[in-house]
Amino acid sequence: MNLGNMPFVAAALLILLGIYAVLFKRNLIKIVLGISLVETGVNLLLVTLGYRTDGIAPIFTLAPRAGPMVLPTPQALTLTSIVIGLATTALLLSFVVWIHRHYGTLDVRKIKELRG
Amino acid sequence: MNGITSGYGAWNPIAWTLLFLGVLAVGFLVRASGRKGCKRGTGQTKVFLSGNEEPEEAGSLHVRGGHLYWGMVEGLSGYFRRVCAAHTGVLSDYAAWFVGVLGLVFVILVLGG
Amino acid sequence: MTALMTQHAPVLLIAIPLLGAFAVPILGKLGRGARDAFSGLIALLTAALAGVLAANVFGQTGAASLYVLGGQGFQLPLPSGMSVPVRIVLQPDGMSAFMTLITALILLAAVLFSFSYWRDRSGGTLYYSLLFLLVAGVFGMELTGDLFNFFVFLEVTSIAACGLIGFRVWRKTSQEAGFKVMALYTLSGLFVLLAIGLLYGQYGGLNVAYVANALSGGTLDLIALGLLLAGLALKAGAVPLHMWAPDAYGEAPAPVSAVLVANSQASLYGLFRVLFTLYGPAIRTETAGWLLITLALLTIFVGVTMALIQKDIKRLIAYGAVSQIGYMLLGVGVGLAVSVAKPDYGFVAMQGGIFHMLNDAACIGLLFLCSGAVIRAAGTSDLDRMGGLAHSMKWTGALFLIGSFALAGVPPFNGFASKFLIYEASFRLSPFLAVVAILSSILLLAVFVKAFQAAFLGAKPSVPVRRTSAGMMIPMVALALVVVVFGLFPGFFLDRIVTPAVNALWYGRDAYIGLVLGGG
Amino acid sequence: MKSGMSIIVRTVTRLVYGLALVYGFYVIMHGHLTPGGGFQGGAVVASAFALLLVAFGSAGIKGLLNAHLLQTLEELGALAFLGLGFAGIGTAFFYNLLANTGSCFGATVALGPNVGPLDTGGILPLMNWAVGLKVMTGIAAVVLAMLIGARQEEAE
Amino acid sequence: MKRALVLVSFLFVGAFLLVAAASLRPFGEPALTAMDDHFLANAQREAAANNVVTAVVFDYRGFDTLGEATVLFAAVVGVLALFRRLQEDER
Repeated sequence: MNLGNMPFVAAALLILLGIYAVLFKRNLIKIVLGISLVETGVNLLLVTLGYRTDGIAPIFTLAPRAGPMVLPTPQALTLTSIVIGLATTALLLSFVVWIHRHYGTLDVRKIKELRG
Repeated sequence: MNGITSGYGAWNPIAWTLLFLGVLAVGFLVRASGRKGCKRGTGQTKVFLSGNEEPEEAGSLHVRGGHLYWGMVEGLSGYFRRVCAAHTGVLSDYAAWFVGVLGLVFVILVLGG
Repeated sequence: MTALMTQHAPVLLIAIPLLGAFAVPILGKLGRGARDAFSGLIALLTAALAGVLAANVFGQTGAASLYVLGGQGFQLPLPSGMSVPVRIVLQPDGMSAFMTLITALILLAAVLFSFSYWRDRSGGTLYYSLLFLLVAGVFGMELTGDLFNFFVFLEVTSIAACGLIGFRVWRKTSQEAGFKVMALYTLSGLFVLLAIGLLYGQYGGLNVAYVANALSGGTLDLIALGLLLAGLALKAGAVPLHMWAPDAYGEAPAPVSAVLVANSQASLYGLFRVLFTLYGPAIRTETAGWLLITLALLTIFVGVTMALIQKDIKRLIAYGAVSQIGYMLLGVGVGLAVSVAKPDYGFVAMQGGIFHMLNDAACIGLLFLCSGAVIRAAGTSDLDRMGGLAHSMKWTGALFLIGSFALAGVPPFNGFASKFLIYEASFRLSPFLAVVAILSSILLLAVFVKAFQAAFLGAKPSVPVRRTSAGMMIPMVALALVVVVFGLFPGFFLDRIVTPAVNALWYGRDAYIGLVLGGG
Repeated sequence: MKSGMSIIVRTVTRLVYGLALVYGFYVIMHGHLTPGGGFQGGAVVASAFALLLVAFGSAGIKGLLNAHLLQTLEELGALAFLGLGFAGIGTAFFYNLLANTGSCFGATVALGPNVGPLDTGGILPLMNWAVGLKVMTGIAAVVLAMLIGARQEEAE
Repeated sequence: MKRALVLVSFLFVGAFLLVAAASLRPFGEPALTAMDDHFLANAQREAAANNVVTAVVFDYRGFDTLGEATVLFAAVVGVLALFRRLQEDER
C-alpha cells in the first residue's frame, strides 16, 4: 500500500460509487447512471495504467520534445470501451422509455412482472 | 465404434436398442397369447375409476398443466417458498446476488487459492 | 477460393456474419424474398466455414492454429526479435472449433425457422441483422486469442441479444426483460474488463498466451480471476446468477432463445478457457474446481425444481436450459478439481461435460423451436390454457417428446450418452455429486412430461389451431435427426470431435502458449 | 416540449452549426496526425445534428434528416470499414496494404517529431472516414429515433 | 435485514477492489512495456502514421475497432428496432 498509486484507488472508488447506485437507487435512470459510472471508473483505471512519469502524448506531429511518451495501448482500449459504453447506455435508455410507456413508472421495485 | 466406455462402465446404444426391441417383441408375444374372447359393451371394457362412475364428458376432461405434481409441490412447499422468494423480479436484488457471489468468490480464491 | 477459405477460415467465420448483418438492411429494401435468400446464403456460408475450420483443426488432432490480424503474414505472431505479441491473434484450437460447430448448427436452424416464423412481423430486416450480429459476436468470443478482443465480442453479443429480447416491443414483459438482462450483462462485462485491465497493468500484454506465460498467481491475479469468474458465470447463467436467464429465454422470440443458449455456452467456453489455459497450474486448481462443482450442483437442482413449478412453457424450458448448464459445469469442474494429478476419470468427466454442450444445444434448440410452434398454434404460452394440440400437430408433439427425452437423459438419445460419462466420473470423485445429478435428471423428465401433457394431450381445442408450416418443420426435424444420430453413435463423435476438444483444454496449455511465444 | 426552442437558441444554433460540422470533419480528416479520429470527429458532427434537433425540433428538420437515410448511410460506412479490412486479406485480414507504397496516402513519414504530412497513414485515413461516416450517422439516427419515440409517448 | 446483508457484501467487494487497486505497481512506472515501446518505435515505420494511438486503434488492433464499430451498429439497429413503426396487429 503505497501512496504512489492513488489514481488507481480513485478509479476503484468511482467504480464502487456506480455499484452503490445500481444496488440502492430506485429510479431506473439513476441505475443507468450508476452503470455508466462503473464504466467510467474502468476507463479511468485503464487510462491511468498507461501513464508514464512526465511523458507526452504519443503523437509525433509537432511533438514538443523527443521525451518519453505515455503508453498508447490503454488509450486505444479506453476509446473502444467508451464507444461500447455509449452504445449500451443508448440501448438501456430506450428500454427505459418503453418501460415507462408500459408501466407508467420508473420505480425498479414496481417493475416485477417477471418473477418466480 | 459406436459404444463409449468411461473406464468404469460402458454404454452401447445399438445393443441397448436391439435389446429394447427384443423386450418389446416378447411383451407383444405375451399379449398376443392372451384370451381373445373379450365381450364388448359389458363391464369388461368399461373404464375402472376405482369403482366410481365414469363421468359423462370424459372425453373433454383435461388435467391442466398447473395441477400436475400438486402433491410434490405441496410436500416441498417450504423449499419452494424460499426459492421463489429469492426470485423477486427486482433488478437491484439480482445485482445484489451478483455482488455477493463476487465477494464469496474473492474470499474462496484469495484464501484457498 | 478454397485456399482462401481454408487459410482465412478463422477470420472469415467472424467477418461473413458481420457482412450479413451490415448488408441485410440494405438488401431488405429489395423485398422479403431477397432478404431471406441473402440471410440463408450467409448462414450456409458460415456453416461451411465452420466445417472447414473444424476439418483443419481436427485434422491435426485438436492442435491450435494461429491467425495474426494485420500482420506481415498471418502466421507470424511475434515481430522480429521480440518476445511480446503486438497484434491481435485468433487462435482456434480443438475447443474453439468444437464450439463453432455448435454455434453454426444453431444458427442454421434458427435462420431457417425464422423464415416462416417472422413472415408476418414488422422489422424483419433489423431482426436478421441483430441475429447475425449476435452470432458474429459468439464466433469472435470462441475464436479470439486476445483478452480485450474477447471483451469486445462479449459486448457485441450482449447488445445484440438484448436488442432481440426486447424486439416484440408491444409486450411489456419483453421490455422489462430486455432492461434487466442488459443491465446485468453490462455489469458483468465491465467486471471482465476490469479484470483485463488489472492483468494488463501487471504484465503489459493482452495476448492470452503471453499473459498465461507471465502469470505468477499473486493476490492481484486471484482478484482478477474472481472478477472474470463471476462475470462469465453470470453470462453463462449459473445459479445464483441465473435470474436473468428465464426472463431472456422466455421473452425472446423462439429461434432467438435457441441462439441465446449458444451465447451462454460461449461464455461458458470463456470460463473454461480462463481456468484451463489462462490460469491453469498458476492457481490451486482444487479450489477453483470445487467452486465450479458447488455452482454446478446449485445450478442443476435449483434449475430443475424451478422448472417444475413454471406455468409458462418457455420459462419452463428456460429453467431446463439453466439446469443443463449445471451439468457442463459439473463435468468440467470435476476435471478441473483433479487436473493436477490427471487421473483418467477426470478426463472422462471433461469428455462428458464438453460433449453435453453439443447435446444440450441440439435438444434445447429443438425444444425452443417446438415451443415457438406450440405458442403459435395455441395463441398463448400459458400451460394452463392450452391443451389437445396433438390432435392436429402430431409431428410437432413427437419432436417435442424426442427433445425432452434427450434432455432428460433417457436412452438411447444423445443426452444420456454425455450424462452417462458425467455420472460415472463424478461418482468416482464423490458419490454425492452423481446422486444429485441423477435425481435431477429424473425430475427433469417429470418436468417435460408435465409440459407435454399440458400442451399436447387432452381434448381437441375448440378454436382451430395454426398448423406448423413446413418451413418451421424442416429445422426441427434436422435438429431431431442430430439428437438421434448423436445418441446412436456417440463413440464415433466422441473420438472425432469431443476428445480433441478436451485434449486442447486438458493437455494443450503448453502447446497453446508455445504456438505464440515459440518453443514450448 | 413543443417543436423547437426560443429565437435565441435558434440563432445561436445557426451560427454554431456550421463551425461544429467543419471542426468535426477536420478531426476526422487529420485523425492519423493529430489527436482525434473517426469516432471523435463523428461524435462532434453528430452533436451538431443533435443541436439542430434540439433547437428546431424533429418537425423543423423533416426531410433534412430522416432515420432511413441515416441508417442506410451508417450501413454503407460499416460495409466500407469491413471492406477495408477485407482489402488486405491477400496478406492478412486488416493488413495495411497502402502504407509506404507511394500510392494514395502512401508517403513514408520521417521518424521522430515532424510537421505531419497529410498524405501518410496508408489505409488509416480511409478507415477514419468510414468510421466517421458510420459514427455520425449512427448517433444521429439514435438521437432522432429516441426523440420521435419520446414524442409518441407525449402524444399518448 | 436484507438491505444490511447487501450493504455488507458491497463493502466487502469494495475492500477487495481497493486492495487490488492499491497493490498495483506504482502509478507512472509501468513495469513491462515491451508491447507499447514496440508501438512507439515502429508506428511511424510500419503504419506510416504520426498519431501512435490511431496506428494502434486502426492498424495494430484494427480488429478491436471492427468489433467496436459492430457494437455501435448493434446499438443503433437495436434502438431503431425498438422505435420502429409497428403493424396494426402489434399495437
